[in-house]
Amino acid sequence: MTSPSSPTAAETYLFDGPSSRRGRAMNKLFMSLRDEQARATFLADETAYCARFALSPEQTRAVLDRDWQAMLDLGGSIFYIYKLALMDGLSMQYLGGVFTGMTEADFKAAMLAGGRTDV
Amino acid sequence: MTSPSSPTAAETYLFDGPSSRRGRAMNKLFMSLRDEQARATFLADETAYCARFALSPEQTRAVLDRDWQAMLDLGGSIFYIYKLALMDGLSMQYLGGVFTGMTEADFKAAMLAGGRTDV
Amino acid sequence: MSEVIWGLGTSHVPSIGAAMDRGMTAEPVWAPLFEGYRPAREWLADHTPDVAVLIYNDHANGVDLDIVPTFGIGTADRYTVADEGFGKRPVPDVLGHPELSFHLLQQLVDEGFDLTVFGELDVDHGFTVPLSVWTPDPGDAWPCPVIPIMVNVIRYPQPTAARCYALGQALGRALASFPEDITVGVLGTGGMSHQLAGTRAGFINPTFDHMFLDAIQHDPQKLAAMTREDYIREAGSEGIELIMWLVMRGAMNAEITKVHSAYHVPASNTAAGLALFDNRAPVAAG
Amino acid sequence: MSEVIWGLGTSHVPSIGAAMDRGMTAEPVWAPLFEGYRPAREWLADHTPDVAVLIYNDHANGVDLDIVPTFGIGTADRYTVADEGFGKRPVPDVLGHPELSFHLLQQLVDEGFDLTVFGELDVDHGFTVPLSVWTPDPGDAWPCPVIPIMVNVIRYPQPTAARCYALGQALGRALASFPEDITVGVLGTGGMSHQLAGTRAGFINPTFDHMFLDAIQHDPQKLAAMTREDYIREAGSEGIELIMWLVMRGAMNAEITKVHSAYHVPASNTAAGLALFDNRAPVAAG
Ligand SMILES: [Fe+3]
Ligand SMILES: [Fe+3]
Repeated sequence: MTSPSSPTAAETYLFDGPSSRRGRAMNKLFMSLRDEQARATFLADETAYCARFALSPEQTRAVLDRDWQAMLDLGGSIFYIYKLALMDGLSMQYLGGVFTGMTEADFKAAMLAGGRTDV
Repeated sequence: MTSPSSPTAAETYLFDGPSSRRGRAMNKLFMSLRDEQARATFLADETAYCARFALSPEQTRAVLDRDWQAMLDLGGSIFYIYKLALMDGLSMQYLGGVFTGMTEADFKAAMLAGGRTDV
Repeated sequence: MSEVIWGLGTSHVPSIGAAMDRGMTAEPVWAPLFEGYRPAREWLADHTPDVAVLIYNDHANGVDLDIVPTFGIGTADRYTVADEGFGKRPVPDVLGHPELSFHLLQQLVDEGFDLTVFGELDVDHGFTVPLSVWTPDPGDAWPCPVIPIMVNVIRYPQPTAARCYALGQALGRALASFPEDITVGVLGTGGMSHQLAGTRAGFINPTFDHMFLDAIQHDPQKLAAMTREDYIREAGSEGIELIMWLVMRGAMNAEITKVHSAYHVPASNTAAGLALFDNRAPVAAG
Repeated sequence: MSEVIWGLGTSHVPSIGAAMDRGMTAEPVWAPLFEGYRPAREWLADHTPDVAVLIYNDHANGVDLDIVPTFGIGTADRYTVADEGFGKRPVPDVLGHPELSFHLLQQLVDEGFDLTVFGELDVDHGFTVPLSVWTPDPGDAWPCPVIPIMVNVIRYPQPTAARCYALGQALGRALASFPEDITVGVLGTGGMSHQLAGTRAGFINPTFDHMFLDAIQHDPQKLAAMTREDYIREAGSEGIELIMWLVMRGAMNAEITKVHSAYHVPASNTAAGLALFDNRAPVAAG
């Protein structure tokens, strides 16, 4: 429905209007995690917290399982998803490994070698 | 400091950047009054409520005394000030009377006669 | 492509909504205003579009005072009626049309309009009163989905009239490029002359208002060339809301046909105006 | 009039800030990056302006996700450092310059830029990391007041590169018309090539980045002519942040002199670039 010039593909995941609409509840949950008290509440009962933010069953499952790829597919923005990863003590390199099918160590090594110049 | 084309005068009270900066605390207080619970809290102790929103002494006095003209002079926007008037059960015609030195009845009569076409 | 079938300019005075909500429309002070609306309402009831675009301003209800967008667009499924401090108006929430919103957003940003996007938005009397002017008895739902376009008119510096007209022209092109064949109504709201604060409170300028009602049809360029200071001087500090009619007009054809217009003083502290236009050129006589 | 004395383009990678905050700048993985900054920092320390304008983007920290302004400007006295979820960076809050903000707002709105005004704003790493690149040890305060100009780069559709360049040109005119004689530094932030999500995560394009570092000085029109799809393809989905350098470049003279540039991979998942320009034309040799 949006203009044909809007590229979306598994290799890129543009965060556009339709994805922001799809992922809104989940991204709102992620954004709330900036607050320390909210993080404690979330960790005390993650399912209840997801219900409070009205996540869909698929989104709830993705969050509970830390299925980072599914979060992207369900409308998560990487900048919001990252707040959940931060809370878990995970790095952007770890996420990069997940998205590209590498270990964190391999992803880091690829970056130290000058980045993935061939994709 | 703003461009010379920004008109401000007692006959008009443009709500511009500098006035919004001056009136920010007071306008924030007025905006909070959209909420019924907030109105009850305000009415229970107006001075404390003004302190909570960090109003200046002049702004606090203007609010406590319902000095509508002073609220304008201290950076209030009419759309925000009106929320306080609404809470008091006062109309925009009442405020119009205050600003123009008329009774509410006279102001209403002037509007019914076609408005103040000569100012 | 979508096709604009009509444009409606109308004041959004809160007391017009209150008079309707309280069943006071037949009272002597209100009857002339609502009588003036009747022919427009009848025509509109026969010309319901698939979707409407409503250009309006928020009055410190839907958007926090620390954030003032010059132009905004809503992309929500549903817009909740705001509680402005005296309970919600007893009217339906507004259904949106996200697909068209996203299309307009993309086209308008591509044309260099720096819109602020609202994924969620409560709409106040600036939005619901024009809907009530259009449809007095909506029942459970307004006649069609509505997309809000928000314009800053309450904080100086407002966008220029020329910029509003240009936005309307770009809106017309963006609607025309929508891939679905749907009909669209466009509402420009606010005005007419009025001023709420200062010693000039109660100011009404019927000469200016009548000029505006004529020029919005025949000579919008003239209105677009006026500065914001011109509007404030001629129409009062809140009369500058009239720049929002130029967005509506810009989205219409060069030649349009007037269906009906009405003008009445007072609605509260305001002159109330209405102008309804068919987007087709006038049929030549004889 | 105020005078732009320099322009600084720099990445704003959060881990650059973290490396500084944790005293890791001399460690082997970080030392080359900070060595590359040194000549720029030394020159900047000798050329402190009266005020700076910093073009940046928020990363879901200062602005609620339901509101996405294409362009924003801050008008506050003070901008608080945001807590992004791991405590605030141990750097000073940012003092603003409301008088200049209001002047720029008026001029830019008059020129048809539809800014969203922020009366209050928390600033995240997109703002504070460039300040740290400029001034590694600010002590209690940054070297001068700073005005934020915000650009939406994280949600599609971003403003076009051409629109960013046009905003910069208008910013240059607006600064020149400020009635006080003050000096100004302009910072364009974000980039270089990087992508965080999807199977292309970790993408780095040094060929494009070097082209960009050269063209931002000598041929900004070429960069302004690229579509957002070009940027996303060539620089990655987050590399599109580079459009913010065009706002900085637009505010500078046609001919400018390079003081220093640096390029390093990696800083976290990102190529980090820096380019510092004196706003005076090069002195002809001999
Ligand atoms: Fe209004
Ligand atoms: Fe960034």
